[in-house]
Amino acid sequence: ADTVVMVMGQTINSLDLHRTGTNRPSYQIAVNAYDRLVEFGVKTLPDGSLSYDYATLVPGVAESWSFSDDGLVITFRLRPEGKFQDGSPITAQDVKWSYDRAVTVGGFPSTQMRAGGLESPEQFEAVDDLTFRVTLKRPSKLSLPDMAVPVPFILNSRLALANATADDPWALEYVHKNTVGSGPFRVTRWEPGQSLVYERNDGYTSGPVPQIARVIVREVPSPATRRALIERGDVQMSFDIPNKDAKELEGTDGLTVNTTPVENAIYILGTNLNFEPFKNKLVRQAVAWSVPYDDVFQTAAYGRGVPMHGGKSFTPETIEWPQPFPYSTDLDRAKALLEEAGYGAGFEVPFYIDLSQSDWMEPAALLIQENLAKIGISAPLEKVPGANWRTASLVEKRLPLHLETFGGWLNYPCYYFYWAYLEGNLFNSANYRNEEIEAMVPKALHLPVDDPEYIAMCKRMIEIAWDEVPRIALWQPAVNAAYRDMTGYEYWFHRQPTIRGWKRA
Amino acid sequence: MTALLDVSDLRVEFATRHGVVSAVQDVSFTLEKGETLGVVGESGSGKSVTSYAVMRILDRGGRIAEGRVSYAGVDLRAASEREMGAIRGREIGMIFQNPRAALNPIRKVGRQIGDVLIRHARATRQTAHDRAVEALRAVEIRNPEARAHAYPFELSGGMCQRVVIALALACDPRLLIADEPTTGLDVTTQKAVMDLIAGLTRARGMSAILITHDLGLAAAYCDRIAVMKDGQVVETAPSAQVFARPAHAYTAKLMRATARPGARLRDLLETPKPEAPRPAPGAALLVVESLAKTFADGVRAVKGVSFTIREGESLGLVGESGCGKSTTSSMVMRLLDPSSGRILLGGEDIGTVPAAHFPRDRRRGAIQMVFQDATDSLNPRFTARRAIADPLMRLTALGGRERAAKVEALAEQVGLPLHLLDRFPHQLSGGQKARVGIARALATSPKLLILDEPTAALDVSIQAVVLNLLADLRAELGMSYLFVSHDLHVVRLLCDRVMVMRGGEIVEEGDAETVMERPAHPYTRSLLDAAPVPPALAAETPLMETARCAP
Amino acid sequence: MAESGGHGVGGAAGVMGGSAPYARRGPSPTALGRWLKGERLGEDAAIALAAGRAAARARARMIGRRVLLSLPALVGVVIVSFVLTRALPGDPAAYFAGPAADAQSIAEIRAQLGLDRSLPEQFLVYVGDLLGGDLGQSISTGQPVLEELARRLPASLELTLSALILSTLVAVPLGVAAAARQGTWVDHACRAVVTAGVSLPTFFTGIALVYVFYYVLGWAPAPLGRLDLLYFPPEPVTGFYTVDAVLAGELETLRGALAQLALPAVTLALFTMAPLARMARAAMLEALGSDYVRTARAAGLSPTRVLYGVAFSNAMLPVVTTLGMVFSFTLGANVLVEKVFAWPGVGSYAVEALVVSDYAAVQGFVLAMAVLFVALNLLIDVIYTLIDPRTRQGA
Amino acid sequence: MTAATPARPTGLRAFLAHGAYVLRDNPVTLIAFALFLFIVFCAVFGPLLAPYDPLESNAARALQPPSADHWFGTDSLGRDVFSRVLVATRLDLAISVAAVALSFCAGSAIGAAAGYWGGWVDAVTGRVVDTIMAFPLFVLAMGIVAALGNTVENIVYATAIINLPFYARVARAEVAIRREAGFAQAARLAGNSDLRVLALHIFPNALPPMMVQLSLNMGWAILNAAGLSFIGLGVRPPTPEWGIMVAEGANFIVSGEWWLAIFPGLALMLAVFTFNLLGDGLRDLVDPRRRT
Ligand SMILES: Nc1ncnc2c1ncn2[C@@H]1O[C@H](COP(=O)(O)OP(=O)(O)OP(=O)(O)O)[C@@H](O)[C@H]1O
Ligand SMILES: Nc1ncnc2c1ncn2[C@@H]1O[C@H](COP(=O)(O)OP(=O)(O)OP(=O)(O)O)[C@@H](O)[C@H]1O
Ligand SMILES: [Mg+2]
Ligand SMILES: [Mg+2]
Ligand code: NI
Repeated sequence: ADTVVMVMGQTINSLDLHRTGTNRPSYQIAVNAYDRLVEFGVKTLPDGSLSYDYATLVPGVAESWSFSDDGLVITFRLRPEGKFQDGSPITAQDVKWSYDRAVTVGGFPSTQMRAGGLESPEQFEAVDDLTFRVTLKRPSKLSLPDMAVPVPFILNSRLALANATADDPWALEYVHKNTVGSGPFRVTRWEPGQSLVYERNDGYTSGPVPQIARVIVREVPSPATRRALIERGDVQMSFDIPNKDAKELEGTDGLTVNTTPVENAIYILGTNLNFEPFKNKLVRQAVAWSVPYDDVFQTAAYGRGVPMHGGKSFTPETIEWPQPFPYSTDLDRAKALLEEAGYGAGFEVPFYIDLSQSDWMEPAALLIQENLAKIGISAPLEKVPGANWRTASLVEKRLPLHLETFGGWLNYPCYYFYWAYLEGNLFNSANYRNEEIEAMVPKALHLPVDDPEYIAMCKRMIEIAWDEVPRIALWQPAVNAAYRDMTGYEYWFHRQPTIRGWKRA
Repeated sequence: MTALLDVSDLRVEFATRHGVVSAVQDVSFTLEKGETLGVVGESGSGKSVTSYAVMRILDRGGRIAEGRVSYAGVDLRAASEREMGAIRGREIGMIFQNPRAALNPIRKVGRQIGDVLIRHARATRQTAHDRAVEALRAVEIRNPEARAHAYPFELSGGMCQRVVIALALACDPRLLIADEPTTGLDVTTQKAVMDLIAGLTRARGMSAILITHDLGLAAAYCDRIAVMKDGQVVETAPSAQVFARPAHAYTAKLMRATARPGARLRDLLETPKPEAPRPAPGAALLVVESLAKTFADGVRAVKGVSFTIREGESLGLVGESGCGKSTTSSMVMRLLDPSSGRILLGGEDIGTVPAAHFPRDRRRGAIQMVFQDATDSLNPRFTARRAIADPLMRLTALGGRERAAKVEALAEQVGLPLHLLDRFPHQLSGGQKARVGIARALATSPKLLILDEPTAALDVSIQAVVLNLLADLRAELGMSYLFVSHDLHVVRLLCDRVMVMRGGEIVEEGDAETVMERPAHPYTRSLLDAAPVPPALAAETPLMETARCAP
Repeated sequence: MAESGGHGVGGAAGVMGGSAPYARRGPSPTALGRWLKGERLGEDAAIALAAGRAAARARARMIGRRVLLSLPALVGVVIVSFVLTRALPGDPAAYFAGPAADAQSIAEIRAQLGLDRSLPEQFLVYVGDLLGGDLGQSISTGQPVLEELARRLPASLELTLSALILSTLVAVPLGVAAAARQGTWVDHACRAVVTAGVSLPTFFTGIALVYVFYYVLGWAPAPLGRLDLLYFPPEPVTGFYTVDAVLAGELETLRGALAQLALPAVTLALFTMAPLARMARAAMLEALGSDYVRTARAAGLSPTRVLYGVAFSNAMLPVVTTLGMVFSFTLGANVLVEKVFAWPGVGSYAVEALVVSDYAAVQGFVLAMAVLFVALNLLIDVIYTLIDPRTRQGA
Repeated sequence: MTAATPARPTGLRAFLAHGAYVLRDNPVTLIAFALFLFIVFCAVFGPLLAPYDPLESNAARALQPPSADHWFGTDSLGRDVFSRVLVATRLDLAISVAAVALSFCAGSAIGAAAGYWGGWVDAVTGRVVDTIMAFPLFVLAMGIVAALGNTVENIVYATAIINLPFYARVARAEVAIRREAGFAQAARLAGNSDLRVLALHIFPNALPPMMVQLSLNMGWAILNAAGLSFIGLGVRPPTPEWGIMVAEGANFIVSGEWWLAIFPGLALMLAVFTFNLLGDGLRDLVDPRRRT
């Protein structure tokens, strides 16, 4: 009994996060089979469950690190005993190759690296076998945390290069199917669409050797089947279960249900400013006042997560993010606002949701649709298939009224605003533009959190977001996991199962 | 001496959607050892049902409601299914109409015979094949060893019938029941098969029941004849006696209606009528010159035939199945495009108009046709009225009311009661359907009527009426006929001239009487020889000794 | 009861349609026509035809002709699937660029996937690859499509085949029983039962079965694909776990595989019973009403022999045809069942691929199914010629 | 056959009498027709009879088991399942009827032409039909709906396209065997052009066997729409439709909310069942030979 069987609904489509087309569920390979220079710590939440700790960074492959006085150079000292899974030592050359790879392959990995100011290979330098140096263009509070996200994982460069070709200098093909890391687990079997097996790396050097020897991941597309499996005890862990199951399974004998709100994430109702009526702030506010928040939270989220409505004042007191928006359900007020905006007769707007997220989007949309109808806005529902959703909502940003979600890996309000409120940025699906925010965010991004100017700017940004409401917060989602006969489940911001701390009871 | 088969007061009932109907009632007859009994009667008179009842192989829903059937003293009604199984095939063999369909299509014929031999312990698995070949040899199949390995579809109809006979006789039954064994076979084949059956039964001292609606056949091969009508046996008597002195009016009617040498069209009818005058032939109406048809798959169905039909003339076209009669008539009809040759109608070459365009041609109405199978030629979804009106609608300019009147006039002309006009084909009898078909053909007042075996599917009494009707119509309307048939007696009744066709060529042509009496071509002679000749009726000529009659 | 004869057969193929005139031409129409018209073959020609050599040659020709005839359909499939996938909404480049990708990285990916070229160009490239035996690479699973299909196809085939075997074992006797007792309650009950089976959406049946037999009763193993975790897949020979387990002599694994197979196979079997039973009934009725059955009865063959030896063997011919249709239909339709039972087959693969506009995967899947369909029909044709001598006369 | 029964009923009366006969003849057909009438009744009057607004949600009464108030319980948004099932009848019936009507018209036209003219018409249509058949049909439907967007019309089109080959095949076969039939020849002699012979004489006679296909496909069309819903490509919410209700409800079975899937499932099954059984009855009804 040192094996855990886990079920999940999605497919792992690559073992290499850097590869083009690698999907989200595959990030767990980078988390479990690889290490980073530094990692986030783990803390115990008030309810006794475990969560990653954004505030602490602990050694990973690096045993220590230091900043230059101007904050532009970070020097890492690698563990001298550090070994890859094949037994070869971890060197600064490996780290540099890995970082070079992350910023060069393009796509998401490079974008994420850029967020921390890590943009080109010239910034990385292997000083000697155990010393690695990163030079930044400007100091930023994002840089170090960005090295702890799944992207800059450290690969065994010799092994990778041995399998590289002229066409494929980064060995994308090889790493796609093989793990060449130093992480606590190695992937010993992978059948895409079916299963994946992790075996413990007994020679793990970047931290304590895990307690469990094997984790078998089974992909089970049907949520009903997944629920039956965990309920009957045929598997130990069901990861990312629907809110409804989480609510109902809670209290089942022998079963632990863990629900943790996802930091820096909100489910929102987006009102696209390309759509004429939504150009008017009053209309957006009217929509915000018309959403049946409580019903939505109870019905679509089954009360899992944190409500994001009913804030007392339109002026934020803290820069905590996310915090409840100052709206609640008030149809009279909504109607009045519409009158004022000159849309007393109402209008029609198509309401888009994503087919692959219909578990929460559909009930939420239906309830919102019902209330919108009450203030004269008719919003026929359109379901967009998964492949089209990204393009339509985020790339082309052409959905007039829609549901969206965004959660920043780096837990700062400014980081959220950067992605979601700056014109042209990916998650600004509402095509929102506000000069003040445009000016503040780039500055705020790199300021330390305790800087008074930073606090003032963040408060102002939040205030604008509340007043202008291009994105109407519905609630803060939670990630649910149900497990039995095991302990050590940790919540992580990347919403992937992080198995190194798991223990069989 | 007790009879081999004794059937008394037999009644067979069928459970149908209209409730229980009795198909056969009060049927009694006996059959002595070595005797051949003919059962004749029109379609639906219960001939088959009676024989099935004897074998206890009635269809689902049928049961013997009353009566006694005893075979060699065994009560077949009381016999268990097991006992019947032993009797069927071993004691009583049976032959059916349509030999090809009567054989299991996916089993080699030798094996099928072997199955029966094994079933009745006449052979073991090892000897089955050899015994089957013997059985095939007994029915005079050439090269029986090879034939045993053939599937039914690889054999001709005549050969299939021989196989069926071999199957029925394989276990040396004492009684053979043959249910219309030659229907659907060519005259020449028919004769060969009948001679074979007669020879075998005689040689083996078997009794036989021959079911047929061909009186000539029955007279030629049977000792006694039972005449059936509406599920009852109306008369049983020795063959000669039946013909000489039919006791029952129905028998007389049947005899009379059978086409035979020496009889004239009117003789076939119950109530004599003056003979219809044959119009004197006029100018050439249809001239066919070296007409040939080669089908896409290379079959040369018609190899260049030429003939002329004059106005008011009736030309007969006879020949065996597959000789190209229908192909020729289809081309003349302009339903089929000839490969070469000319078809001149009233001097105009209609052969050049593609068949696909001919329906819209002004001359379409001038050539019409009466089809072989009246049932098949009527649209099942059209009432009789609509069927007759169809050509009027398409080819004439008549208005609705005139058309309705014309339809009724046509119906009257062909003797179709008006109340039948609103029936669908399946609600009409065979004769009535034939009348609908004729009325339809007459609707456009054609100059040339092609009759493709119009009476082949009809009972003799109806055939007699229809033939007379056709003769009357010709006299009345002065049409020309191209009459296609393989029944020489019928052709002689209706036609002025006859052409004999063989393998796509015309081998003999001439005046009907001349060809019949003094055939020039050996093939014509063999055709004539093969046709069973019913004895002349008492009223006409003294009873002829039926030479071919089995002892 | 009003179902018999040819027309019944025409409609009776059920979901799968009629007597398959397109798929199966059997003997050449004119030859058959002539045979139906009662034309006899020359005696010596008949003997020659019976000879095995000629028959074999005719069969080879027939197969050759069928292969040629199916080529246009395959070409059609290639074109239509290409057009259809391109018509799918959504931009795979944007989708696969992943979260937080900007316009530039999307463009990079587009170029990488070759999607920046014009459609005709893309098509030529696709056809070129295809001729070289390359089905491309699935972007969603990151595996070569060919490899993936090769791995998943046996799973689908194993499921479909077992379902069909099961279904045939139940449906054909039901159909025969219904025909033998035509018009009685047995007949109507058979009809009601098989119709009920085909009336339920497969995914619903599947989930209901899982609920009852796994969740409530605990008789069935967890619906986790082809084999419980306790077992390791047997040495792949055929790719069918059951067969491979037998070959490897691992009876435990065989039991495991069978246990996993049971529920999905039953689900599919329920769905496929109706056309088979319908066809079996109609064909049986036709055979029972035929002249040759009457001959067999008159010849004294025992009722069992008549029913099974004569009528049944003839009635199986159209059933075989239906079976082929049902098979290919089921292969396409088990998409939903695979999803419910986490069955790692090609169906679930295709669905996932389709939803994310994974061109290569969808095209590869469709092509594979089309080839399978053609091969299957060919196989059925060959089986048909083997059991039906009438089709052997060739051209 | 009685020869001279006076004055047979004609036209509609005859048809009705025939219908009555067909129903009496076969209990299964009788049941099927009764069910069919019931379904049509629900489709027509369902929205009037529904006790609740099928779209009105009420979070307070979500997921209630069947009770006197809510016969079929309520769904996760608190909508009345009974009302939704009832109201869905119309849409489901419309989808299947429309899809089947479309593919029937197109398919039988293609098939009839192929069967009648043969030659290159047959070759071309045959290849087209082969191509459709060679596709895994359900996946083809998915592809079409995904490509065109999941609207009711597109579901109908997709279903029609994948059903088309069956009609084409049956029509081709049935027309081909009647092409040279006596009555077709007679019709040509009567001056009917090929098109008329095909459309007015041959095709109507090919109808009875096609009726069976028709009814089977009606059922299949509903199942197909349900399957598309299960994949997520079905009718758009919140429109009530059986397939989507079963598909969504299926996920609730394991958690004990069986009524969400069972009731729409039963409705679906009943409809498909009815359509399937209806086929033989329909065939008997349009077959004049069965009139007496
Ligand atoms: N299976 C059946 N169900 C109901 N009635 C039947 C059945 N078989 C025969 N009959 C009826 O029994 C009667 C006699 O039929 P039978 O087949 O014996 O006639 P037949 O004299 O052999 O005619 P034919 O010369 O056409 O073969 C007919 O009226 C027929 O309708
Ligand atoms: N469409 C066709 N394609 C190929 N061969 C044909 C076709 N129609 C007829 N044949 C062949 O042409 C020959 C003559 O056929 P046809 O129908 O004219 O004979 P028939 O004299 O009318 O025979 P029956 O007395 O049986 O009606 C036969 O060998 C037949 O098989
Ligand atoms: Mg008979
Ligand atoms: Mg002919
Ligand atoms: Ni019936």
